[in-house]
Amino acid sequence: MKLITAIIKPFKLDEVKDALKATGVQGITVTEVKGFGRQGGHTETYRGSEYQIDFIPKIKVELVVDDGAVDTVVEAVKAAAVSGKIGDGKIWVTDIDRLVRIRTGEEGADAI
Amino acid sequence: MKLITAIIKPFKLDEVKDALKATGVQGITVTEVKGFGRQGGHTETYRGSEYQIDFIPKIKVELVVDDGAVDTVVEAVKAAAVSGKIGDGKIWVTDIDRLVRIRTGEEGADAI
Amino acid sequence: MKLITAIIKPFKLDEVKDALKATGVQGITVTEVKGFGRQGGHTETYRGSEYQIDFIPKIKVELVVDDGAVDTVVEAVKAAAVSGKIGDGKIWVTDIDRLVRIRTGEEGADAI
Amino acid sequence: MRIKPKLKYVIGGAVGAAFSALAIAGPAFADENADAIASLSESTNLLWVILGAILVIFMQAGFALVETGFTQKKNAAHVMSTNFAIFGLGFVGFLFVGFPLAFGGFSYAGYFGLDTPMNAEPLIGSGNWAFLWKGWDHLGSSASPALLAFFLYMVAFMDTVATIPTGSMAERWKWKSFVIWGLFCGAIYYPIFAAWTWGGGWLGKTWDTMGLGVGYVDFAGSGVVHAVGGAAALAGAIVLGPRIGKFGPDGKARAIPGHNIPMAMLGCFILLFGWFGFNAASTFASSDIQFATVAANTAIAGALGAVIGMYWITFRTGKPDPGMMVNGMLAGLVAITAPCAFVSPWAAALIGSLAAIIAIEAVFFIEKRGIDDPVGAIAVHGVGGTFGVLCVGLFANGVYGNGWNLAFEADGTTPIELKGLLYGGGLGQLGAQALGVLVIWTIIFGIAFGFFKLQNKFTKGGIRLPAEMEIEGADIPEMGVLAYND
Amino acid sequence: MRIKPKLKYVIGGAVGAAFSALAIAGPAFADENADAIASLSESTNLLWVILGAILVIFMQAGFALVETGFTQKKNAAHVMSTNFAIFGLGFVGFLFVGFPLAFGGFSYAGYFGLDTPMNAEPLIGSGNWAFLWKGWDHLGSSASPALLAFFLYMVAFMDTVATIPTGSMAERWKWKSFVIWGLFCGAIYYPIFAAWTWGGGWLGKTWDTMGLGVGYVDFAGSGVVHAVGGAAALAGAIVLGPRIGKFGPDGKARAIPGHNIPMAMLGCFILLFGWFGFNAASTFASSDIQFATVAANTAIAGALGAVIGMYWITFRTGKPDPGMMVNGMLAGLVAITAPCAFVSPWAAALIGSLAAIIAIEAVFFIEKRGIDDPVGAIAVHGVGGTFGVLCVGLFANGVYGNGWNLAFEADGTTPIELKGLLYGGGLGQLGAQALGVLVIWTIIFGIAFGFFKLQNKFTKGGIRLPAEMEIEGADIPEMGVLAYND
Amino acid sequence: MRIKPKLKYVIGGAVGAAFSALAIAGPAFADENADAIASLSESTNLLWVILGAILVIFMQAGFALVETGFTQKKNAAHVMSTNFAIFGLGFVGFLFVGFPLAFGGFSYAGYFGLDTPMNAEPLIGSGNWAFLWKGWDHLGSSASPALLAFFLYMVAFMDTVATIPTGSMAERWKWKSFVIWGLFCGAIYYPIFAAWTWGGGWLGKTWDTMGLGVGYVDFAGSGVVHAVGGAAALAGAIVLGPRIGKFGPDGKARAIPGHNIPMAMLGCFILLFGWFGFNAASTFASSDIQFATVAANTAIAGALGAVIGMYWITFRTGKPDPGMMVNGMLAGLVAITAPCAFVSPWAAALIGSLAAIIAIEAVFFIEKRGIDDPVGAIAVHGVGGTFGVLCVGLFANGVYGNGWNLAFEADGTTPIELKGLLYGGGLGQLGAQALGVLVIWTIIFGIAFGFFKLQNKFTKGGIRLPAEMEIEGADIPEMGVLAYND
Ligand SMILES: Nc1ncnc2c1ncn2[C@@H]1O[C@H](COP(=O)(O)OP(=O)(O)O)[C@@H](O)[C@H]1O
Ligand SMILES: Nc1ncnc2c1ncn2[C@@H]1O[C@H](COP(=O)(O)OP(=O)(O)O)[C@@H](O)[C@H]1O
Ligand SMILES: Nc1ncnc2c1ncn2[C@@H]1O[C@H](COP(=O)(O)OP(=O)(O)O)[C@@H](O)[C@H]1O
Repeated sequence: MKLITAIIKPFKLDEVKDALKATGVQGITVTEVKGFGRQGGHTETYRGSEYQIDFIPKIKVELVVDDGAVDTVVEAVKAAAVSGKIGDGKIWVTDIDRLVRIRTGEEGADAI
Repeated sequence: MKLITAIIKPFKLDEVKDALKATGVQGITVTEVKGFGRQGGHTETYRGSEYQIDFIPKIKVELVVDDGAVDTVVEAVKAAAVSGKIGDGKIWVTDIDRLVRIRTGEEGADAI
Repeated sequence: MKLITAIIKPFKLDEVKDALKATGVQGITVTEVKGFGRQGGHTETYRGSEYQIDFIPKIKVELVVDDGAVDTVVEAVKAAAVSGKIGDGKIWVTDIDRLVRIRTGEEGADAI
Repeated sequence: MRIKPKLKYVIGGAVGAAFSALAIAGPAFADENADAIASLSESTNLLWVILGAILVIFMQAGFALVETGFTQKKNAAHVMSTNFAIFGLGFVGFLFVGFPLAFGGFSYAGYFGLDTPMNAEPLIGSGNWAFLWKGWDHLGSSASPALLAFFLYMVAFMDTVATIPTGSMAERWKWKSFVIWGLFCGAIYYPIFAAWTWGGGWLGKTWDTMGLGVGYVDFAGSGVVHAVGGAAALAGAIVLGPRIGKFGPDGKARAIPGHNIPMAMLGCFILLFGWFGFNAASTFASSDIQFATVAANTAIAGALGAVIGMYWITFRTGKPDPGMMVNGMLAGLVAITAPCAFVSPWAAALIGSLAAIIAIEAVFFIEKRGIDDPVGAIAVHGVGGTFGVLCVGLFANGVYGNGWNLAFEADGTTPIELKGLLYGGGLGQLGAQALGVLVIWTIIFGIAFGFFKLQNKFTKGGIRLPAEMEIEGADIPEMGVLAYND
Repeated sequence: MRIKPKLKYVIGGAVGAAFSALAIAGPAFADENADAIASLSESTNLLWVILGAILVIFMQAGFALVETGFTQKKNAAHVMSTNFAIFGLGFVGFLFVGFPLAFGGFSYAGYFGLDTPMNAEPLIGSGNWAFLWKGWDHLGSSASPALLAFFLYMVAFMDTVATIPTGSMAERWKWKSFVIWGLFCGAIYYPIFAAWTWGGGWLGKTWDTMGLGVGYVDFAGSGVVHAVGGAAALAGAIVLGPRIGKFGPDGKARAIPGHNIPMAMLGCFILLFGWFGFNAASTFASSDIQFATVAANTAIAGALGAVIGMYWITFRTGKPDPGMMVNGMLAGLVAITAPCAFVSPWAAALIGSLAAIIAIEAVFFIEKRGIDDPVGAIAVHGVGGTFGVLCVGLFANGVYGNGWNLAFEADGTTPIELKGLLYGGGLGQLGAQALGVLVIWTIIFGIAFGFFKLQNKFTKGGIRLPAEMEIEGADIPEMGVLAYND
Repeated sequence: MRIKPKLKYVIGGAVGAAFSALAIAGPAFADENADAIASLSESTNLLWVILGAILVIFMQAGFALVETGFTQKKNAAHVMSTNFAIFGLGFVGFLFVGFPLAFGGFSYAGYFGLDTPMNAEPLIGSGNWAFLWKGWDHLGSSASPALLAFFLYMVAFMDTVATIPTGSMAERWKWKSFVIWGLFCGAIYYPIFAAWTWGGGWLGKTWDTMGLGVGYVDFAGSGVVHAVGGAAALAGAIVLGPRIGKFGPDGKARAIPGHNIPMAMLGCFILLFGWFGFNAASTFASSDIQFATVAANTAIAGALGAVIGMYWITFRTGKPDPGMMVNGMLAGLVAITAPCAFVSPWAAALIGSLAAIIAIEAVFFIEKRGIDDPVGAIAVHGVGGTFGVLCVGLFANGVYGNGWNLAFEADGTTPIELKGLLYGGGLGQLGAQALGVLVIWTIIFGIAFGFFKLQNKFTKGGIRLPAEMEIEGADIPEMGVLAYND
C-alpha cells in the first residue's frame, strides 16, 4: 500500500475531492498547511512597516491506496489540482508497511 | 524505526495519549485534520440554503517508535481509539530511515 | 528522494527557513502541530480548577529533497532549530517513491 | 390626541408654543420663569436628539459586525473595513453636499420638489431654536447648537443607508469603487428621497395634492432609510453578480456559512440597542413623551421578530438557524421603524412577527432569482422596510400623528387624522404609503442601479474584484493584511 | 433625608406632588408655569426610565459574550444563540402573561399576596402619569407612554433573570427545552417574586405585618433579579448534571477553559455599562438625584470587585485568572444592586470587595459539591445577589429610603427609617432581608427545581443533550452551523 | 456669546444664577416655581454628567479591543486583562488618593499650585449643588449626589490616561509591574496635571500671571488626558524597549500584524461612541446647549480623521491599511477633544484631517527612532493630543468660552475673549496652550519616565517579561490561560 500526499491550492480542494471520489477513493485526510516555494511570498505594509508574507496557505491531502491504484489516483489529483500557475503544489508517494482500520481491526487492503 | 500515523476521533485523544503513555511512549505529535470517509458528511441548511459538511474533524497522531514496539503501540492505539462506530479512523505504519533529536544530536533509537 | 520531517519550536521557524534557503532548498511545507514529549506539560488553574496543558505548540516542517542533499539539510535544520533546551524536537527521514510537480507534471528530482 | 405641528423635525415645539402664549400674559417675573422653562425644555430636547444621534452612530458597529460575521474569514478585514470607512465617507459627502440638498434645497427647489426656498424663510423651525439652513452656514461660526444637533442626527441616518449595500455587495466589491459609493450616497443618493419626505418635499404633501391621508408618513425611516438602502443593496448585488460558488452548476443556491456567528449576533444586539435612538429619539423632543411608546413598540417588534423568525425557520428547514434569528429580529426592527409612533403594542407585535416571516421568505425568493446577498440586506432592509411603510397605512390608530405633515381639513384648523385601514382610515393613508414605496422601487432604485452600472462601465476592470482575489480572499490584496493573524 | 412615596416605581412623584400643592395656590398664569414644569419634569423622568431600559436591554449582549466566551468553541453558536433567543422568548412570556401577573395581579390577589385589585384602583400611580394596569390594556391603543416605559424597563429586568441559567446550563441543554424555560421564566417564574416585592406584595409589607424595618428592600434587584436568576441557575445545573469530563474519575473538578477570554471580558465591560441603567435608572426619576449616588456606588463596587477579585484569586491559585477577575467585577456589581441607593461609598467599596471574595469562594464550594457551572452564574448571581440583599440590612445609612414601602410609624406620618445593623438599625431590616433570601432559596428555588425536574421527566430523552452531541459539540446538530467557519 | 463662570466644572451654574436673582424678586408662588425650575435644571444637568460618565467608562472596552486586536494572539489574554484590570486599579488609586489630590488639594496647596484650601472654602462650587470636597467626605454618608457624579466623571477620565500605556507597552510588560502603574496613575500621575489645569491650579491662571489669553484651556482633555497618557506611553515604551523581532538586524522596523483586525475596529467604534460622553458631557450641564456643537464637532473630526487617514496611508504605502484608518479616526477624536467647544465645524473638519496625517507621520517617526509602540498610542494620544491643545490657540472662534478660567480684563467685569490666532486672538492663547504642552512633555513626561526607570531598577528582573515568556506568549505564564482555546 502507498500513502499519497498532495500539497494543493486551497480552492482546488473541492475539485480534487470530487476527482478522487470519481476514481473510487473512499477516504482522505486533509490538513491546512502553509507552503513556501517558488511561488514566493510577498511584502505587505501594515501600519507603515513592511512585513514578509512568506508562507502561503495550502492544503495537504493524504490518502492511503492500494499499490495498483497509485497511478490513477496521482493522475486524478494532478488533473484536478492543476491551474498551470506557479504554486500548484506537489504530490509524493511513500510506501506503507501496514494499515489498520480502527473500528474493525481489519488490516491491509481491506482497511482502506 | 517506524513512524506510526493514526487518524482518530477528536474526543478519543486523551484516551489514546494515556494508552500510549502506558506502553512507555515518551513523545507524540498531534495535528488537527479533517477527514472524509465512509462516515460520510451531512447536509445542513444555513440561512435557508443547503451546504455540505463533507469533512469531519479528526486528530492525526504521529509517533516514531522502535521497530520492536510497533505492534504494542498499534494495539494500544486501536484499543483506545475504537468506539465501534463508523469513522473511528485508521492507523498506518511507515518506515523511517533516520531519526535525530535536535537538542542533543542523538540519532536512531536513542533519539526517540 | 527523501522526505525530511522536522518538529521544531515555533519561534525557530524563521531561522530554520533561512537556514534551508541557504542550503538551496526551494520549497517547504509547514504545519502547526502540538507536541507531547519529555518537555512535559504543565498544570494551570483556570477559574480555580486545575487543568493539564499536555500539548505544547510545535511546528512541523516537511520537505522533499534529493537523496544527496539529505545530510546537509538535516544538519542545517539541526543547527538552526537547536536551543539546547528540552523540547527542541525531532527530525526524521522517510523514503519517497515518487514526486510530481502538479503544475508541470515533472517527476522526480526535477519536481523538487 | 396630540397634534404635531408642521413637519417632523421640530424641537421644543409644544412647550415652546405653550410658553409663547404665556409670555404675553404674565407679569415680569412670570416671564422669567416661563423663559427658563422654555429654555430648559429646549435644552433637554436637544439632549435627547444628541443621545439619539450617538446611539444611531453606534449602530455602525452593529452593521459592521453583522456583515463581517456573516461573510467569510478570508474577507473579514475587507468587509469590516468597508463598514468602518463608510461612516466617514458618507459623512463627508453629507457634510459638504447632502445635508444642504436634503434639508435646505433653496436652489434645488424645482428639481427636488421643495417649494420654500431656505434663504427666504426657515423651512424647518420653531422660534428661537429653529433649525435653519442658509448655504453652508452649518460649517461656520454662526452654526447654532440646534442646527448641529439636527445635522448630527441626520448624518447618522444617512450612514445607515450607505452601509446597507456593503452587506449585499460584500466579498466581491473593489475598495476603490466602494469608496465612490460612500461619497455618492452621502452627497446625492440618500438626500433625494429624504428631501421629498422629511425635507418638506412633495411626498409629504400628497394629502393636499392628491388627497392621500396626511401624506406620506415615515416616522423614523422604514422607507427613507431602510428601503432606500435596500434598493441600493439590490441594485449593487445585481450589478456585481453572485459570488463565485454561490450557485451550483445546477443553479441551486449553496450556503456559504458566515465565518463568525457570535460576532453577527453581537452586532444584532448593538443594532437593537442603537435602534432605540433611531426610533425613539425621532420624536425629536423629550417633551413629546410618545418616545416611550416608540421605544416599547420597537422592543416588542424586535423581540417578536426574533421569536417568530426562529419558529419560522425551524418550520421551514428544521433548525433554529442563528442567521435567520438575527434576520428575524432585524426585520422586525426595520418594519416597526415607520409605524412605531402610530400603532398600538399589539400591532407592533404583529408587525414584528409578520416582518420576520416576510424577510425570511424574501431571502428564499431573492436567492431563487439568482441574486446573492451574503447577509440578507435586501430582504431585511428592502423588503422589511417596504412592509413597514405600508404598515402605517394599515395599523395607524389615530392616537398620535394627526395633522402630520401639517395636514388640515378644508377648514384649515381641523387636523387630518392619521388612521390606517384597520382603524377605519380607508385607503387614503395606505395610498400615500404605497406611492412612497413605488417611488423607492422605481426612481430611487433606478438611480442606484444606474449609478452602479455606469460606475461598472467606467471603472477599469469593472467594480468587481478580479476572480483570483475573490477566491484567495480580498484581505491581503486589498487591505494589505489578513483579518486574523497568529 | 428624602422620603420615597409608597412603592418603588413611581415616576415624577416628588415634583408632581410639589406641583399639585402649587397648582391650587397660584393665579392662572402661575398655574400654567407650574403645569409646564410638572410636564417637563415628568417627561424627563420618563426619558431616564427609557434610557435605563435601553441600557439594561443591552446587557443581553454582555451576558451573551461572557457566557459564550467562557464555554467551548464547539458550542459557541449554541450558547450564543440561547443568549440571543432568550431575549425574545422571555419577552413574549412577559408581554402576554408575566407583566400583568407581576404588576397587575387583580385576579391573583389572594394567590400572589397582592391586595389591591388593579382594575379597582391604581396599584402604582402618581396622578395623571400613573402606572396603571387594567387587564391587557398595555397592548391596546389606550396604553399610555408611561405605562409602556414601565413595561419596557421591567421586561429588561425579567430578561436578565431568564438569561442567567443559560450560563450555568450551557453546553448540554437541549434547544427545545431551553425554549420552554424562556417562555416560562417570562410568564411565571420571574413574576412571582417580583409581585411579592416590587409589585406591592407581602414581602414589601413585612414592616407592617412582622415589624421588620421598612419591609423587604431591594433597590434594583440583587434579590429580585440576580438571586432569583441564580436560584434557577442552580436548579438547572443540578437537574442537568455536570458536563462530561468536568469531574475526573477521582471526582475532582477539572477546568475546561473558555474558548475566548477577550470575548468574555468585552461582555463584562458591556455589563458594567448596562448596569448603570439597571441601578441608577431604578430611581425611576431623574428628578430624584439619588441616581448619581447610585451610579457612583455601582462603579465603586464593580471596580473594587475586580481588583480584590484579582488579588484574591492570585492569593488562592497564584495567577490573576482573567475569568475570576470578570467574576469579581460582576459579583461586586450584583451585590451592590440592592443596596446601591442606601449606602455610603465606603460601604460600596467594602461590599464590592467582599462580594468578589465570596463569589470566588462560592465557585470553589459549588464545584466541590459536584455541580458544574461553566460560567460561575450561581456564584456570581445567586451567592453575590444573596449577599447584596443582606447588605441592605447591614449598611443602609438612613440618608435615603426612609419610608420605603410606605412604611410609617404608628403615628401614620413619621416614615420608618431605613437603617442597617451598622448604623444602629438593629436587626429589623436585616430580618426583612433575610426573610427575602429565605423565600428565594426555598420557594423560588423549589419552583425552578420542580420546573426543570418535571420538564426533564416529560421531555423525551430528557432536557439534556445526548452524550454524542455534547462530545461533538452542539453547534451542528442543534443550530445547523458552526460558530466559526473558514 | 455665552460666558462660563469661573472654572470648567460647574453644574447648573447658569440656570441656578438666573433662579437666584428671580427668587428674591417674585412673590411666594413664583418662588416655588423658580425653585422647581432650578431643581429640575440641576437634576437634568446631573443626569447628563452621569450619562457622560457611563459613556466614558464604556470606552475602556474600546481601548481593550483596539489594543488587543492590534497585538499578537499569543498575548491576547494578557493585553485584554491589563485593559480590564486597569479600570479597577486606577479607580482604587483615584478613589482613595487621586481625587482629593486633583480636586481638593487643601493640604497640597503649595506643592500642586492650588491656592484655595478646599476645607476653607469650596474650590469648585455653584450654590447648593456645589461640588465640594472636604477630606475624604466623598466616601462618607454626607457625600452629595453631585459630588459623586463629579467623582464618577473624573475617575472615568483618569482611567483613560491609565490605559494608554497598556497599548504602547503591550506584549512585554510584567503583570505585577503593570499593577503598580495602575495604582500610581490613579493616585499620583494623573492628578498632578489635572490639578494644575482643571483643579484650579496655576496653568489655568496664566491669563493673570503671564497675560496668556484666558490661560490654559482644554475643554475635555486633549492635553490633560490624552497627551498626559501619551507621555506615559512614550516613557514606558522607552524603558521597556522594543519587542523581540520588531526591529531587524538592520535596525529597520518590521511589522507585526495585529491578531484581530475586526476586534480593533469594533473597539474604535466603541471609542467613537464613548467619546461623545467624553467631549459633549464636558459642558457638565445639559442646560449649556453647547454640548450639541461639541458632539457635532467631535463626529466631524472623527469622520474626517478616518477618511483623510485612509487617503493618506494609501498615498504613503499603497493600501488603505485598516490599522491606520483606526488610528486616523482616533487621532481626529483626540485632537478635537480640547478645542471641540470653541471651534467652528469647518475647523473641526480641518483639525480632524490634519490630526490623522500628523498621527500617521508620527507613527513612522517614532518607529524610525527605534521605539516600539504596538498600537500607535504615542502617536495618537501623545502627538494627536498635543496638536489638539495647540488647536485651541489657533482656531478658537470667540463664540463660546470667553471668560474661561474666570479670566477678566483689568476692569474686572469684561470677560477676556477666547480667540485663536486665526480669529485675531494673537499669540496669547497659543502661548498658554504651548506652555501646557511644554509642561506635559517635560515635567509630566519626566515623572512618568522616572517612575518606570525606578520601578525597573527596583523590580527583580526589571519590569519587562523574560525573553522566553515574550517569545512563547505571555498568556500562559502570566494569566494561566490562553486567550483562545478549542
Ligand atoms: N521540496 C518541497 N518539499 C515539500 N513541499 C514543497 C517543496 N517544494 C514545494 N513544496 C510545497 O508546494 C507548494 C508549491 O510549490 P512552489 O514551488 O511554490 O510552486 P510549484 O508547485 O509550481 O513548483 C509550496 O507552497 C510548498 O507547500
Ligand atoms: N484511504 C484513506 N486514506 C487516508 N485517510 C483515510 C482513508 N480512509 C479514511 N481515512 C480517514 O479516516 C477517517 C475515518 O474513515 P471512515 O471511512 O469515515 O470510517 P472508518 O474509519 O470506520 O473506516 C476519515 O475521516 C479519514 O480522515
Ligand atoms: N516519538 C516521537 N514521535 C513523534 N514525535 C515526537 C516523539 N517524541 C517527541 N516528539 C515531538 O518532539 C517534541 C519534542 O520532544 P521532547 O521529548 O519534548 O523533547 P526533546 O526534543 O528535547 O527530546 C514533542 O513535543 C513532540 O512533538
